[in-house]
Amino acid sequence: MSAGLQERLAALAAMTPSRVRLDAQARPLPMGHLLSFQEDHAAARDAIFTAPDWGALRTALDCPAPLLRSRARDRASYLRRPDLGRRLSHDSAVARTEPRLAVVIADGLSPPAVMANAARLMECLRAQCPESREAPVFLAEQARVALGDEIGEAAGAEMVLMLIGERPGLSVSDSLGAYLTWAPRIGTRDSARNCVSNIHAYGGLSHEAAAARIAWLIEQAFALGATGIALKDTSAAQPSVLGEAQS
Amino acid sequence: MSAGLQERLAALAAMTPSRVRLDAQARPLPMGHLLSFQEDHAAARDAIFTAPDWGALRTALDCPAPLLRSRARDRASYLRRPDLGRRLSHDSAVARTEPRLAVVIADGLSPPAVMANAARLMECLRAQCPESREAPVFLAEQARVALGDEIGEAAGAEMVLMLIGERPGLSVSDSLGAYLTWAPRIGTRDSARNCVSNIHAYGGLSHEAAAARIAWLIEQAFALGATGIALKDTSAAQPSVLGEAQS
Amino acid sequence: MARLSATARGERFTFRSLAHLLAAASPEKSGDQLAGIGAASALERVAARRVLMDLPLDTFLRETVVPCDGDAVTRLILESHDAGAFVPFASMTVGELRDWLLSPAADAQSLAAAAPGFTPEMIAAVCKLMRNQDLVRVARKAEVVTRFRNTLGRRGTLSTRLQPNHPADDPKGIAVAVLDGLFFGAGDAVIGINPASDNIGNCRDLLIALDDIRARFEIPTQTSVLTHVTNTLDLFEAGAPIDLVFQSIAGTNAANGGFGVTLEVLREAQEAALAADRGTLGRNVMYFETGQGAALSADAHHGVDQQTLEARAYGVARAYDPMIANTVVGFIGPEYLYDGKQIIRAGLEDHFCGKLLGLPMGVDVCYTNHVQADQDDMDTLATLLVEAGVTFLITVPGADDAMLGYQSLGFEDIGYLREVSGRGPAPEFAAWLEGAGLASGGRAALPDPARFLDSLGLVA
Amino acid sequence: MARLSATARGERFTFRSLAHLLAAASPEKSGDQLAGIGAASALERVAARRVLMDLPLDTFLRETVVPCDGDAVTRLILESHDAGAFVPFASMTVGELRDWLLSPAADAQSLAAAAPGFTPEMIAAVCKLMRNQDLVRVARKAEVVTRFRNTLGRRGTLSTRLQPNHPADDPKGIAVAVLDGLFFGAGDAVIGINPASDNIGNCRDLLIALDDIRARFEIPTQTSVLTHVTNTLDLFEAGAPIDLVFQSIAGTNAANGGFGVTLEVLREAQEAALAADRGTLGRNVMYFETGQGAALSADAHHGVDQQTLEARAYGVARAYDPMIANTVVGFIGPEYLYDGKQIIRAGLEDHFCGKLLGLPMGVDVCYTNHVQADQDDMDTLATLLVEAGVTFLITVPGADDAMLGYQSLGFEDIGYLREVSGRGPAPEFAAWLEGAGLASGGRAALPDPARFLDSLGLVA
Ligand code: B12
Ligand code: B12
Repeated sequence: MSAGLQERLAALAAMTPSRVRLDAQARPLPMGHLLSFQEDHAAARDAIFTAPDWGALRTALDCPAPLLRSRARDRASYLRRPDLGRRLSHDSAVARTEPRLAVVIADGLSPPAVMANAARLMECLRAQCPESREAPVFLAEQARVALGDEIGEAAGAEMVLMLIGERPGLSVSDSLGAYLTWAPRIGTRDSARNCVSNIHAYGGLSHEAAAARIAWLIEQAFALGATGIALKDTSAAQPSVLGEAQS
Repeated sequence: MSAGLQERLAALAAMTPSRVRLDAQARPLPMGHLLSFQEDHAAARDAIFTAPDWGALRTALDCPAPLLRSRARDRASYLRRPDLGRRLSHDSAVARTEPRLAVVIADGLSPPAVMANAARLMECLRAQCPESREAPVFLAEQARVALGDEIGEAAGAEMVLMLIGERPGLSVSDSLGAYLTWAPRIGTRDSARNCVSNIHAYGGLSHEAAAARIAWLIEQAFALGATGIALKDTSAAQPSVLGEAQS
Repeated sequence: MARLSATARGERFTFRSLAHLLAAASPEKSGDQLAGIGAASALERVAARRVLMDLPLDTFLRETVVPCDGDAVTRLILESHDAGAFVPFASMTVGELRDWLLSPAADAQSLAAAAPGFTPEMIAAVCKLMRNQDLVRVARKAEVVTRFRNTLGRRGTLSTRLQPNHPADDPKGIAVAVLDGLFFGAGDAVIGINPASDNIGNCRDLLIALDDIRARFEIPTQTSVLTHVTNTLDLFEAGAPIDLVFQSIAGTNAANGGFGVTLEVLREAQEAALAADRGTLGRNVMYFETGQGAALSADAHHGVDQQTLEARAYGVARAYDPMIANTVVGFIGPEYLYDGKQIIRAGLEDHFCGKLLGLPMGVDVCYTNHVQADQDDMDTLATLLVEAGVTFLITVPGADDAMLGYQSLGFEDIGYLREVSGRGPAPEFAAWLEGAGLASGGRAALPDPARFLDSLGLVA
Repeated sequence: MARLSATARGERFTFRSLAHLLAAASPEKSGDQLAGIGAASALERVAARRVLMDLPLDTFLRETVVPCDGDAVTRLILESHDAGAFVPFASMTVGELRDWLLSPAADAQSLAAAAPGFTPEMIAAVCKLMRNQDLVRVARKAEVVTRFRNTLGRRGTLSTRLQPNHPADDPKGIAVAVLDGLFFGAGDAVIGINPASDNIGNCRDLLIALDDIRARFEIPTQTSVLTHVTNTLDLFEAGAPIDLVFQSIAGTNAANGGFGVTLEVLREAQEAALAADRGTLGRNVMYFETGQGAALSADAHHGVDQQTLEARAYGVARAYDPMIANTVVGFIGPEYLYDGKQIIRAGLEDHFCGKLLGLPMGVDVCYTNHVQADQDDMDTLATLLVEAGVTFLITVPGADDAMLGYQSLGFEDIGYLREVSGRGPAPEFAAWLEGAGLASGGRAALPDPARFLDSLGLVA
């Protein structure tokens, strides 16, 4: 293969965070790649078990943010018992302030995702979305997406926005997901939510773009009185373009 | 296939405790056989975790038999840490009576094997082997074969006989093994012991035959001043014949 | 209802319903334990299998595990049951069906003829009686062939989905990943993107980009953007180039509700795709994904074990003559399949059940980072599945999906699998690879990749 | 010594010796943890593999993992190393050897030529860099052919040891089990009994009984009674009919001492067997069994990991041109291989290492009741091994050895494996089965079993 081609292929590989090799000879995986894979696997597994630093997050958020816990006591039970991660621990107290929007920031499967992205995303969101400025913020530990339903219901919120650590991948172990649920109630179906995912700084959705997308969805949801499959994302914003703008 | 042949084959199958099918058509395993296999697997696994009833055994043995423990605290640690099962717990006290022979009866991997066979085997042995009548008897919990070395050494015994539960099989989950070690010392090699195995009532070595074999080995060991590969079992006794005599 | 009880080691076990029986007869799965329906002991499992073995197959036509009432999936299963095809099995027990499947009487032809006569529950039941070797041995005898722009499922072939996901849906990044896969001969089952965003305009762009690559190089394959079926319906309206309609489905009406789909919406989408008439060789236009645990995750399992519900999802799938269907077996996490062993077992079960129910069954051999598994387990499962005659496997660059956060097979793995099995891609695709001078089955050869790059517009 | 250190995720790991490095690079095994030498974290394991990858192969010729001093196994390995065969690899690193093995350059011929140039430690090292798929992919390219009364190891064959053990060594019970196995076409690698008792007269009776069956039906196979080699020497003296001399061996001198064997005794036994000259087609007269963990169990592991020691046992074995050798992989218990996953991995490792070192390698696909494994794991391992071209597998009636207290493969399992792989028994044995009208490869046919019964003297 010509050196020029080799270079072009290398430049192409930089266009995606995926582990492309662009090997025209289709050879077996080189040893070095295999070991990086194993290294990243170890790191991704560690990410799941990293404890969140709620204090630091609260400081960065710059607003009161009470910590709530799910019924899953520890990581082991969280992993095997999603049902417990969807319910508030019995001693949790959520003030019923009946806000239009409540925000929950939850560890999910990647506490590092929350530490890396939640505060910055909230900042961008507050800049673009008026409701989010007034919204009470809750922190939630050992939480699943559906924990937001119980929190939102208890707070008497019209809508809940859950920012949660997505399960860590090999390339990106701190990606944040946002889930928006209208009229949150225990037992709400996933089809009644909208999702904005892959919010992170490694070729994912930038904080600005994600905030724009979420703000658009919030606005539409209030107009429609619904989230989920009834609310189609027909916004103009092209995440790919926005994603590129960031890097 | 003729009915006569079928019957003959069935009769042949009774000649071995093995799961022979004698299927001249070489068909896949019938479902019923597969389920019996799974059933027996469950039972064999349970046997490992059955607690020995040392009190009942002591009564049956009709002699003082202090209980010693290895350094393995429980079954889980016994299974993963054979090194602990080979050493006496720190609080064990073995009286140094310097007997010619010491007998250790140990749970090993099958406590039920000990309960089913040890007392009867000792009875037969005492009938045939004078040294065994004088021998102090120890019970040992969470024990490996080599634990007998430390016990024998502590007691100052010339030779130690270990009766121990062999790992449970699918067909037989309470089979006893006997290991004879001359000049027991911590660190004795297995090649320096003799073994009489498969002592049980399901087509294995009968208690009488096993006792005869062990008595022969004990006698030879005293004469030779050694056990292990130096001591070949050239006794006339045919275990197969003796095994048959029993059933 | 028949009295459902049997003994094991002298202990008597009684099962209160067909669903309870099936759950207790299942191999250990963390999901069934989570649902509180798994066997409490190995002996209970043996007893349940004893009952199952002697249970007449037609019991499943008379008794349902999820009541008809309010469950459209159950109704679909019963209504689409082909009584004629069932005749040879009408007086068999589940155990006798197992014996028949293992016998030479069960071959490609008789299995194909029987498929419409089997309900998902019958196949789930017999699956529980089978060891891993049986699941391999029987599945490999079945042959399910489908066509759109190529022919999948012929004996001797091993196809692949090329999955070029990108965390921000960047079309260039996606094109690079497609190229990566083509180098390894991947992509004959489908080139299919999971879009990171559900934005409709974004999905349209991706559909166009994929179709453009496919058309420009005249690749005899089909493309798909795996957005929600209701989005796909909007995209049809918008005139986007849609080959295969994708949707995740599950085995109960309520679980499908959790996914936001109904059988009617699926039919509507299938009709739209048929109307688009983009296939050149055949009219299989749907693509379904499933996976044990999805129903429980949506709290919609009705006390039925996850393997039985998975088979019911296949009951849904086959009603739409899909081009491809696959279980994403290790995708969700340890709460349903705890470790490599459970994933391997489930992968073999799903493939077996899908094939026996007549589906062009593929598997996403995969695991997440919160499960106890690694690439060795995937190597094991993939090798077993190829031995079992799997229709297709999912492949991503470097075995790592940077968007979905999980690990599947890498493109290279297909080189290995084709080398050891001697199987090749779909015939039309194989011919195209040959013609394009592209790699085939791990054996190298790209005379002029530069030409490719240029025409892809991939200027670095 | 080269500085053995590397980083993973920014953390630096240093390894104090080759042995430490090899242990840290090994996949997780309970035995290495028991010995306190396994990697403490997944990252340490990655770092160790990084070092290993760049380590020159010839390091193993200059540095030993078990000192020569006092270890006859190390001396044997170094003295029997064929420098000529090593030439093509002399400047390779372990990682480069891995690449070469996966490349088309490594084929049956080049692998056979290379084998005497590889030391066990080199092969153990490269094994640690390989995934399960690599172990399958490479091993299947190797071909090792041996001969006694038949020819084992030819491509396309899958042989079996027929293991007819009886808890009281009853010759009739044993004959029944032999018949059971012959019905399924088992027994071409060897018909070999583990005697329950070490009584010399008893062993002699068993040898005569086996030889009688073999000779009476002119079965082109070899027999063996797996008593201690020193007993076998006595039995030679006594004129017993001994085909293959059996012995368990391990990878260090001290471990072999724990087994009561020396290299000299093995040589003596080999010479006795050669002198007996009972083979008709060839002069491979030894049978060895091994298994990861045996050295540690004898407290004779010298801080070396169990997989490396296992490869060293093969270094011993190959010095005696054995007819067959096999690892009894899941035989000992959870202290060395904790569960099905570890057993599967070890089985593939052992087979790979044995084959690459030039051994006619078989596997006893087995587990005990104190380990976390079941028949599904065995199905998985057996299927993988057949894909990997295993020379032979051990089979017992109904998969249950009633004397040794463990589960191996059943005779039926060979029917499955031959069906899916298309492999058959050794050619001479296949012809005999045909002639005898006995089952072959799971496909039935015994026109007159009564004749067999009569001539076996098996009157019920
Ligand atoms: C796991 C997963 C699933 C699982 C969820 C089951 C489970 N127990 O986890 C399964 C396989 C069932 C699934 C299904 C679907 N998923 Co999904 N899923 C994911 C994934 C890979 C990880 C999610 C995660 O880490 N959550 C964090 C943990 C802590 O939350 P959790 O409470 O344990 O899990 C809940 C959420 O994951 C939620 N969820 C999962 N998927 C989706 C999708 C939507 C639209 C919503 C609202 C919620 C939702 O359901 C779970 C149970 O309540 C993400 C990708 C990513 N990088 O995040 C895609 C992702 C969220 N899913 C996606 C899609 C499109 C779907 C489907 C709609 C596909 C289809 N066409 O049918 C279906 C239906 C979902 C539904 N229930 O309505 C998209 C969403 C795109 C978007 N921006 O809207 C994502 C981003 C992947 C993608 N790009 O394709 N999914
Ligand atoms: C497991 C096992 C082994 C393992 C032991 C390693 C281990 N960590 O467990 C391995 C594979 C290494 C092994 C090797 C051999 N074994 Co072994 N082994 C067994 C088996 C299947 C189970 C033993 C058991 O349950 N022990 C109880 C547990 C609680 O004890 P433990 O302390 O955990 O384990 C110790 C004993 O098992 C002992 N041991 C194991 N085998 C032997 C053999 C002899 C002769 C002696 C003295 C001790 C001994 O060594 C272990 C470590 O200290 C028995 C069959 C049976 N049904 O019992 C055959 C058995 C005891 N072994 C037997 C033989 C012949 C051998 C070999 C001599 C074979 C050979 N030709 O090389 C070798 C060498 C043994 C030695 N060390 O000298 C025969 C003994 C026949 C006899 N009456 O003398 C038996 C009965 C099986 C048989 N019939 O073939 N064995």
